[in-house]
Amino acid sequence: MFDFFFQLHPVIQGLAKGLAVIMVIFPLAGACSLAERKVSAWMQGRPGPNRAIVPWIAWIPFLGVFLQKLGVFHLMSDGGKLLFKEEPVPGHVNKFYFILAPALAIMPAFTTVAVVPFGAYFDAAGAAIPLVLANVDIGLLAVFAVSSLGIYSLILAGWASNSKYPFLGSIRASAQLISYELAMTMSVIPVFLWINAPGQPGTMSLAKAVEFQSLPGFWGGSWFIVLMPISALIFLISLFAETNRHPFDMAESESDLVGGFHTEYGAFKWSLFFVAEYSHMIIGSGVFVLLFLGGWNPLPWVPLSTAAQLLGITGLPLVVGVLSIVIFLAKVVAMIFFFMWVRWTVPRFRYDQIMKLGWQKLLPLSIANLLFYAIAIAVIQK
Amino acid sequence: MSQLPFDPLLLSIAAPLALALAIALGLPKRWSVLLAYGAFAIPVLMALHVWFHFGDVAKDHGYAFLTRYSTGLDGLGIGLKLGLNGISLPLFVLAALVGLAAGLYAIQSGAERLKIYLMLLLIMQGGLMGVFASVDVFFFYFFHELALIPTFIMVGVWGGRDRSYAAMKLTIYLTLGAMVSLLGLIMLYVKSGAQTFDLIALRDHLAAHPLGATLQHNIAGLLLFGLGVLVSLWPLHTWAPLGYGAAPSSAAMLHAGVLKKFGLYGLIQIALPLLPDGLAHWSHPLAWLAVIGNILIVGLITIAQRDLKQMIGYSSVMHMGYAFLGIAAGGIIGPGGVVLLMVAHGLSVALLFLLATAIYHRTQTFAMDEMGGLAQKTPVLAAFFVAATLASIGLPGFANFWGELAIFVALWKFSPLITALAVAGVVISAVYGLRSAARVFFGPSTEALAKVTAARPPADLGWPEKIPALILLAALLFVGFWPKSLTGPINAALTPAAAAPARVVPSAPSL
Amino acid sequence: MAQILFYAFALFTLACAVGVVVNKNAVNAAMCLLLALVGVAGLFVQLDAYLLAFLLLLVYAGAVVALFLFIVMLLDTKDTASRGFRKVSTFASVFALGLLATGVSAFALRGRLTTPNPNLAAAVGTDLKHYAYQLFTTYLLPVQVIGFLLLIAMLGVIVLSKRWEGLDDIK
Amino acid sequence: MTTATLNDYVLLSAVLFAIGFFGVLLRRNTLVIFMSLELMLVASTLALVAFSRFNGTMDGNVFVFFILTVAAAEVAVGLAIIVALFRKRHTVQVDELNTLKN
Amino acid sequence: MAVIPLERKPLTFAERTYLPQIASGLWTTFKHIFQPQVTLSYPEQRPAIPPGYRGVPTLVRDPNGREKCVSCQLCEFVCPPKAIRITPGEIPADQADRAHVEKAPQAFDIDMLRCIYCGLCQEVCPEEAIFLQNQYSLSGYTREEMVNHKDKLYELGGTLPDQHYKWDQKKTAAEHGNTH
Amino acid sequence: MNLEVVKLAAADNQWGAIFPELMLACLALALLGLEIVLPKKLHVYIPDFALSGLVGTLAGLLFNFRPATLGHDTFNGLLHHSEPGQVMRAFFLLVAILVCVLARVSLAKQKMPRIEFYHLVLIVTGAMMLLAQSNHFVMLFVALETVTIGFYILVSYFRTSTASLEAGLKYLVMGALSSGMLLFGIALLYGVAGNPDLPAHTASAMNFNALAQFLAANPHHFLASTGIVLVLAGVAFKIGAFPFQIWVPDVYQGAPTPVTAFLAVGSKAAGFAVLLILARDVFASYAWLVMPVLTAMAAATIVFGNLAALTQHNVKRLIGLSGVSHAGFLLLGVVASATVPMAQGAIYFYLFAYLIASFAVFGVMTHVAGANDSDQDLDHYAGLAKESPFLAAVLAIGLGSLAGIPPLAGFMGKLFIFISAFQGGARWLLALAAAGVVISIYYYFGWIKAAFFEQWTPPADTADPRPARTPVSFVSGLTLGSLALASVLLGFYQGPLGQWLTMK
Repeated sequence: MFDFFFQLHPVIQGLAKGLAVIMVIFPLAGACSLAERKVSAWMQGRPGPNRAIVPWIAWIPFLGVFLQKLGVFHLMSDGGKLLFKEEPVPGHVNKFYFILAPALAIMPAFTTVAVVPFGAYFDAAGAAIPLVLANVDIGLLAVFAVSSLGIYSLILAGWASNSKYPFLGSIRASAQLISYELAMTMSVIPVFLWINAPGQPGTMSLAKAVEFQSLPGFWGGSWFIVLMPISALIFLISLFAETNRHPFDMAESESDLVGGFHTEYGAFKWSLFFVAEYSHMIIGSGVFVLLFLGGWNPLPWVPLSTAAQLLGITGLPLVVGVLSIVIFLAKVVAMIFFFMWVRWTVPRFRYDQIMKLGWQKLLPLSIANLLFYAIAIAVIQK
Repeated sequence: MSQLPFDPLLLSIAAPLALALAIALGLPKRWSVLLAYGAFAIPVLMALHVWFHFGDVAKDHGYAFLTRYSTGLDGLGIGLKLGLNGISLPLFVLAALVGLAAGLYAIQSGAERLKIYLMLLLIMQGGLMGVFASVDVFFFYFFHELALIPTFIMVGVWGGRDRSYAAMKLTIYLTLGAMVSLLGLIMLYVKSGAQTFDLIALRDHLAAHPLGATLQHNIAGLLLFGLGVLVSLWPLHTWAPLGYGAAPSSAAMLHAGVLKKFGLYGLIQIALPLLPDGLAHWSHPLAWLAVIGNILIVGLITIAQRDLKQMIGYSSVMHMGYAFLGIAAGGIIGPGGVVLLMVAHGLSVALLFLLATAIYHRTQTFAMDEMGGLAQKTPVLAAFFVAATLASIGLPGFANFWGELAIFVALWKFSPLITALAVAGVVISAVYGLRSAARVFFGPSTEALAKVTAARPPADLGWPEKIPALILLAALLFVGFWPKSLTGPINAALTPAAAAPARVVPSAPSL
Repeated sequence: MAQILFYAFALFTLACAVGVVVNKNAVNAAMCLLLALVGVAGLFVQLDAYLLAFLLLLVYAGAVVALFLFIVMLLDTKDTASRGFRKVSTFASVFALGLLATGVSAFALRGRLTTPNPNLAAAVGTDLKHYAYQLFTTYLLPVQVIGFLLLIAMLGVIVLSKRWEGLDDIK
Repeated sequence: MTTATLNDYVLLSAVLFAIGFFGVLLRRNTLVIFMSLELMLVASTLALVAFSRFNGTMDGNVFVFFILTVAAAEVAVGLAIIVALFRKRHTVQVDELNTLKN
Repeated sequence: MAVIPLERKPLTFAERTYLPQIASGLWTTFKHIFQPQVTLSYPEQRPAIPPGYRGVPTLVRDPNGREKCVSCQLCEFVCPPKAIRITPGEIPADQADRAHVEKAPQAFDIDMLRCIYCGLCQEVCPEEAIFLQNQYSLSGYTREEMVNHKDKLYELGGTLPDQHYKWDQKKTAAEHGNTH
Repeated sequence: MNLEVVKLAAADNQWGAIFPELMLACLALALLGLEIVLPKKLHVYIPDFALSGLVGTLAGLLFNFRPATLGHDTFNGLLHHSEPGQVMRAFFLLVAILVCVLARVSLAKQKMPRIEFYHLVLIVTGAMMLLAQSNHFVMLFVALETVTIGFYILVSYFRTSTASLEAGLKYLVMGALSSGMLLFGIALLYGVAGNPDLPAHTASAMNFNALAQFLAANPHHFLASTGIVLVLAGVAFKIGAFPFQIWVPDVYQGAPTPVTAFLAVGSKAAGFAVLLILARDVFASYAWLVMPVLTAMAAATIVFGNLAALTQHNVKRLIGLSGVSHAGFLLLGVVASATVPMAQGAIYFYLFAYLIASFAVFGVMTHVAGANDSDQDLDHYAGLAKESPFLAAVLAIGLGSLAGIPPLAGFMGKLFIFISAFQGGARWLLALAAAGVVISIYYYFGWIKAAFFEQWTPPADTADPRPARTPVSFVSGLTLGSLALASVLLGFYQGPLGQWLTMK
């Protein structure tokens, strides 16, 4: 079906994949920003953006009004505005790094997408083939490694702005990122300990994690969030911190830092930071879904294959693939909703509280958790 | 062997050291002083005992009272082997006697921080006894250094004028000498192939496998240079007068009287039997150096001295010249004479230092120009000093005479010219010796002295000072009138026949 | 293809490394270091050591260089234009360059090793489990020691940077 | 996919090492000196990985783990010292750090 | 004063993890999604203006359609942000019904970019000529547009009933010999 | 990968073989634990706890001096347990004990956290012990770096003092440079020894035994030679040998005095333990390269150390530079050790003598030093003999031993080294060393002179520039006294130690 694709020159293949990523993530990030506005509106008893409409769509009955009420066109007008707005570059900044920083923010965010599987289909033999741009063994480690490079955009943006609030914001943000990386990494190790039972070739592939959540049986089919709730909790909290989301949005912290590291930015460069943040959110949610929420399996103890059998579409890989993508995306969307939900529920931490939480609570907890599961796995597999 | 239930040699080494250790660990002052009498007396008693029995005990290679103690370095051929032969015996006795005199003098001197002073002196004494009692070359060197260290400190702390500079100079020079001679000894040790520092074993080994000529020259060169510095061979002698001038009297007595003889003793005991060719190779330069440098130049410098203690120091440097001549002359008589001279000089120079300090206590000065006429007030002191001076000049009736005579006899064979020059040195020594006696004790009293004596009228030699002086003087006269008591064993040790067949050496299991 | 990639990465790495050394501005130097590390990571990938490549990014690029950048910015030290380098005479620099050239050419000429056929040697760096087994069996002791190393490093940083108060009462 | 030879890698790492070395010798800013030191370490890891790949043994690759850890610890301690020193002296230039002179 | 120490119950473990509280908070916010919206779709729906609302300051006329302001400039002096600027002018003698009023503003500008709606001008006005009424929506495309001139002010203010007719009484008094 | 193989490999980790190191590690962790658990009042006793733990470990080690693993490899060949290794273990434990004793005196004058210091000392000691027994480059590197990084922290521990921090930075830069060289050398050796196209190539190319075999089969390989030189350079830094000695005076001056002692004795000894293993066993077939390099290094080190020490007034710099010259003497022994079996024993003896003497001197230094730890001038010793004769005596004995004056232990050490050097044929080096000894007398004696001979008259107008001396407590008095006594006794009587050394 996709044979023609694989016959292309690898460079073209790579370009096509890259383009696909950009084409998907950019709008998705935009959609997230819209979702943020809508969700916050709903939670605050407001309708949210619901005005903008393209005239000829307005003529479509019902749908036009629905789309208008949903605020879809605000997204487009926002994008248009940001693209065509004047690009302010203050006179006191270090121009090179000032311009480089937003680009640096985007790069790791987009690169990580390559190793996150977003669906699966079954080949003739019944084996699940994950849909992923680059199915590398390193999987999760690659995500961590590349996303850790995102810190440079923060640092450089803050420093290049040559102004105190951005600098403070960038220092806070980067220290926070580094601090929570530890707990995050520690928290996922139990999952991979579980997956990499002795005697099998080792892997850190995310698709493998999903595969393990599709096994038959009570323990096999349960998602890792059931098996390892603490891990999931730590990962989730760290994820909030890593994406600089509320209640960890120290980087922005409007009340004390004006606008955080991007105070001096405006227009498209500013929007790039947000695209990066939202793509981090998307990918983080994706990883969380893959690791702890069963990936593309519709329900706990109901793997995709069973669902396909029930629906009678086992023989149609394309349909199964689309189904899996839909399931996966639904979960991701739910996660993103959760992000926003939390934003309007929990107040922002103080900076010292964040550091305390990261180093004194989560890190020991994740280590204890790791120890517990290491021992438990050793006992089980004895 | 001896009839004693213990090893007299070890005891004479250990007793002073043990007391020193006890003082270091905090023995009260009264006990320290009381025990110090004993600690200084024990070596003398032992030495006398050994001397009396030397003739009738069994000997191995000429060594009597042999014992060996392991210190854990048997693998290297190092062990504390004690014993005495005809050469070391007189010096052993000398060390004990001078040590006693110095010790007694120190106790009565009432020096500042007497305890520590005594401790250092005791270490010196123990080291000295060890130097002459050890048969092991390593320990021979080791004990020398042990005795040397307190000298530095005593000069530095209790010394007189320029003590800091003097101590520094003394240390550097002596360390240089010790280091070079150590290199020589190591070379000897390694190159002999015997893998031992045991002198007897080395002798046996080298008798069987003599060293090559070049090697002998090199080793002997190193030893001569190193030991030469220690014995104040001209032109590296400058530390000696300076050091003695600054040193407190007991330290000067022990060092000039006994410790300085280490170098000569080493040459006779080690270099002579082990490196005969090497020593012969260097004998002419050595002789010329000694006669021109030590005897004539230093002798003339001595005459020019105004400071009594410095003068004694220079005179001792000069007398060492005779000793070098004796070694250069070789044979039996030469070295034998040197041994005799060493004993005699040790006694006389110690006596001189003692008396010089006694004079200082009465005049508050060492400058001879400021003294005079002391003989009327202190006749006994004057008598002692004159006697000591005469002894050091080499008047017959004192031990020095026999030593110098033997050396001249041997030297005549070696080189008449040098002999002539050396004899001229005796005249020089007579000049400064007699002149100093005259200056200090006779003639009119100077104003400066008058002032001092007015403040504190000088008393004559009291018993605490008299006893050490008497011991030394008696020994001088004893040897002077009965040299045979020493020459017998010395000759026996120096004759090649001394290398008697080996006998089983009884050894104590371990220290 | 692979050859071209190698040369591209190699040249990139070297250029960035030179950038580290010659850049007067410490921030630029740090960024050059970052890029050089990315280049090395690319070379690691070509050597089939994916894990190490990503670890290099994770540890070095993600944390170490970030720390550098942090400190550079925090201290805000400006190398004045003429004083970026130690005062070295022309002679010394020529000598150093000569040394560099000699060393490298010696390596190039005399240090030639025959390249073992890479296909014969198993690509040992690819399988993650290899690393884990090695680390937890053969090299278990060094791993433990490294743990203590990290502990003392952490402790040391705390001692050196924390504001200590109330130290009077402990004796 | 390796077609570059072992020599290429060794030479590359040697040059990288040399560049780092000269950085240490020539620069005055302690921070840059430190970066150059890291370059040297990275050069060593590159050599190790290359050797490991071509020799077919794991030791080199595993060693890199240790090196990375050590380097991270070293940097942390070093920067802590530099910062503490900067607070006192307000400089990071090596030739201005001259408290210790006899 | 007696100090009563307040005994606080120590937090339970669950409380210390904050998770139950967070969960309940989440539940609260989640519930709000489904609660009816409390906002108005403004341009279409207008808020009900309560009595006593202080909107845009305006000038009013008396029921006879006469200008009440006598340009005493008290409001100009009292205005904290200095939003009011009055140019006083004589009243031409030919206006008979205002004959006793000496002055009227030639120009009366309120800069609405400055106005802070404090109401001091209304408070201070001796003539009860300036009122903050229920106008709340004021917009314009330029800065100039945001300055309300006299005619605009009167247009906004309209006429308010007046019980005093101060100047009429004054006029009557004057006509009656100016006695009190 | 087969599970059974893994189990076998894991079973080869004989933790019992490194029991002393484990003890230290646990002790170190226990210190931190105690700091958390104990009330602040009782924190005073934590150093005592560390000290008694160390003494216990040492006692245990001596009691079980010949464990079953002696002579075997453990941890899959990472460690090799040998008698010299046991001796070095005891050595490092002794060093740690003494450092802790000094630290109690020295830290009392500073407002710094205490417990962490002991923790660091314990960890560094454990790493040193492993270093001396390592048989594999990975182990060597890891242990070495643990030691080095520990020292970075320790050197800059008095962070309120600029000098300490500067010293730390200097040590850090030089240390990292040398680690880099060591590492590149290791990489080269690994690469060459594992190359399948060379004879006797080996799969475990970082193992010393395998490497030695490989080197023997390829005696003149260029890359291997380069690697060896680089590795030697890395080790030379630790011992402060000539081209890598430039950090020594500054770092010794700036570091806290106990750390200076630790550096001077512990770090140096660790370096020599490694150097002995490498030069004698591993690189034996490259003696054509190693020995000339070491010889040149030794000569330059002796000359530099002694000449540079002559002009010093700060005693810490002085003892640092004298330490450089001691490294030169020890290198002399290493050079000799290629051919003379006794040299190894001589080096160990020298190290022990150096330990005792150095710590005696450092102990006195900590008592004489004031709050400004890096400012310890010779003038501060004026009148010491009068005011505290005990300290002065210990100082004299320590310095005498360092200078190599009989009858002190230092002399015996020098003697053994000289004998073995002579047997090894290094004549000119030996002559140089003898000259060095004579020069060294000058500055050591200058120090003694300052303490003993100078009369101290306090200046009338200004305050006494000498810092207040710390009174000698019972523990430090006992320690210093026994060090001095040991220095003397070891000079007279070497006993079983001497037997062991000379039987080599």
